[in-house]
Amino acid sequence: MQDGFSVSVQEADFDAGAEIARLVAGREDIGATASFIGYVRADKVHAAAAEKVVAMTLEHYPGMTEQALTDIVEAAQGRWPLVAVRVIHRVGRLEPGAQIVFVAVAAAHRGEAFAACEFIMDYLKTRAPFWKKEETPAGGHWVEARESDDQATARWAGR
Amino acid sequence: MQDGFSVSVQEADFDAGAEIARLVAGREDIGATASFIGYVRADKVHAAAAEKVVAMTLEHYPGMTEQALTDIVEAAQGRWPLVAVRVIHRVGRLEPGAQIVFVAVAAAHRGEAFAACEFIMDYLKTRAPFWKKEETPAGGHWVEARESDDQATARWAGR
Amino acid sequence: MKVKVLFFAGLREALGVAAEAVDVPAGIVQVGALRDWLAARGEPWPALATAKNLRVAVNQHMVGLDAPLNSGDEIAFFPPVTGG
Amino acid sequence: MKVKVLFFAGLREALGVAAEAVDVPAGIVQVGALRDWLAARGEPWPALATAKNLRVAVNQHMVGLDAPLNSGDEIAFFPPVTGG
Repeated sequence: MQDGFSVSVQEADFDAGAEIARLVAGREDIGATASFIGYVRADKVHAAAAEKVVAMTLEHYPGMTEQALTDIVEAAQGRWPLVAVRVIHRVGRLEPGAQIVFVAVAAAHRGEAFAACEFIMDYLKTRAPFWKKEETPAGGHWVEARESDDQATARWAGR
Repeated sequence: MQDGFSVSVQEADFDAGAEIARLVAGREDIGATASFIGYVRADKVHAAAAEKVVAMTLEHYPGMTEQALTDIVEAAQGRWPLVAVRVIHRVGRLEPGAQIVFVAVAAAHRGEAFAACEFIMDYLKTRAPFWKKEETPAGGHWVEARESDDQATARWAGR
Repeated sequence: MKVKVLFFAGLREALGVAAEAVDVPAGIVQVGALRDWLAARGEPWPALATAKNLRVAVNQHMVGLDAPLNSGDEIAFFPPVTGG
Repeated sequence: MKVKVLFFAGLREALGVAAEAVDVPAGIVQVGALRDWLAARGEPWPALATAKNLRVAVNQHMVGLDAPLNSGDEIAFFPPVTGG
């Protein structure tokens, strides 16, 4: 990928502030960064204790994940004039409150930064090979894909 | 404003990563944060040296600024179920690359975090009493408001 | 009726004043009329009437030129905002 | 024709296998036919045919069930993704 554009799949946590600062360091043509962080939720706030999420294990398809994320970032570059993009997705076992995913987009103007950041997240949700298994006191189960995520991806097709 | 929601107008710089971390600290019901940072650009990349922005001075209307930002955040809370919001706007003299504005929104799901973050920025751009004066080697001039900013605000009225 | 009038940014520079205590003549009961009365005071005040897309706030809330005036109000005139 | 077949997440658990080298009989030239042939091998393999919204990647790119097979391909079957 082009300089300034990168994706990582890793077990380690990340420092969002440092990642954003790295994207804009030494540049005077960036007017905007839009960033997203996804976190493990303990889920339904009023759920019974047995339904509370104790941890989430992220499985992925090594080899394909980086390629899929790269394809998504390049699709965003094809749509908007972007200066830099950083995507990080964690794998392994994560507890509630933990950071899962990070997307930051730097551009001259805010419109394209916001749009590209949301576009990357929407595609990541339906096209990048990651799977979540929730662990509750009652046992473990694989998270079902949400139809709303397919709809979120589909709305970009018409634009 | 409600706990978790705050706005600041200040000369001091801010640490975006620390601000986001503070929003989510100790919470297990946040699935998403969307953040925005605006920066001083040296402007048109191919401009003549005399047109390059050497610095930008941000003037504001003390007293009204905090109130206007608070009103905008409360309008966002009225539209989406948000867990926490942080808005920071700097004033004074800033050089290219400097951070000007920060908006972070925490919510259960990404859709409302992205929408509220962009909504707050769009309203801030047209409703919060800040004015930019650009300083170039050829002199200083007040930045003209962009019609595209009014359009960005107007599109929320229909939603 | 006494009010406080404020000017910001380019308008403040063009008028050469940031704030002024004004005793408004009877009969001037709206923000737009106040602007016209101020603008009629000779140079450099006509700049207030010709300002493009003039914005107004009364007591720190943006309003239209038809907003009513009350004694003790803080009225601010300024160009379209450009922060963010 | 020899290919490598991978399974992920709930499908991997249901089938009890993560990866398998397969010698595909002549006549099976599409991903969908490969799935049907694998699913016909008795328990627990029918789970592959009944999986809801089964997704397929050939050589690490998502494709439809009508995608062609070539010797040496890496074919992955998995449920809809749920990362992010």
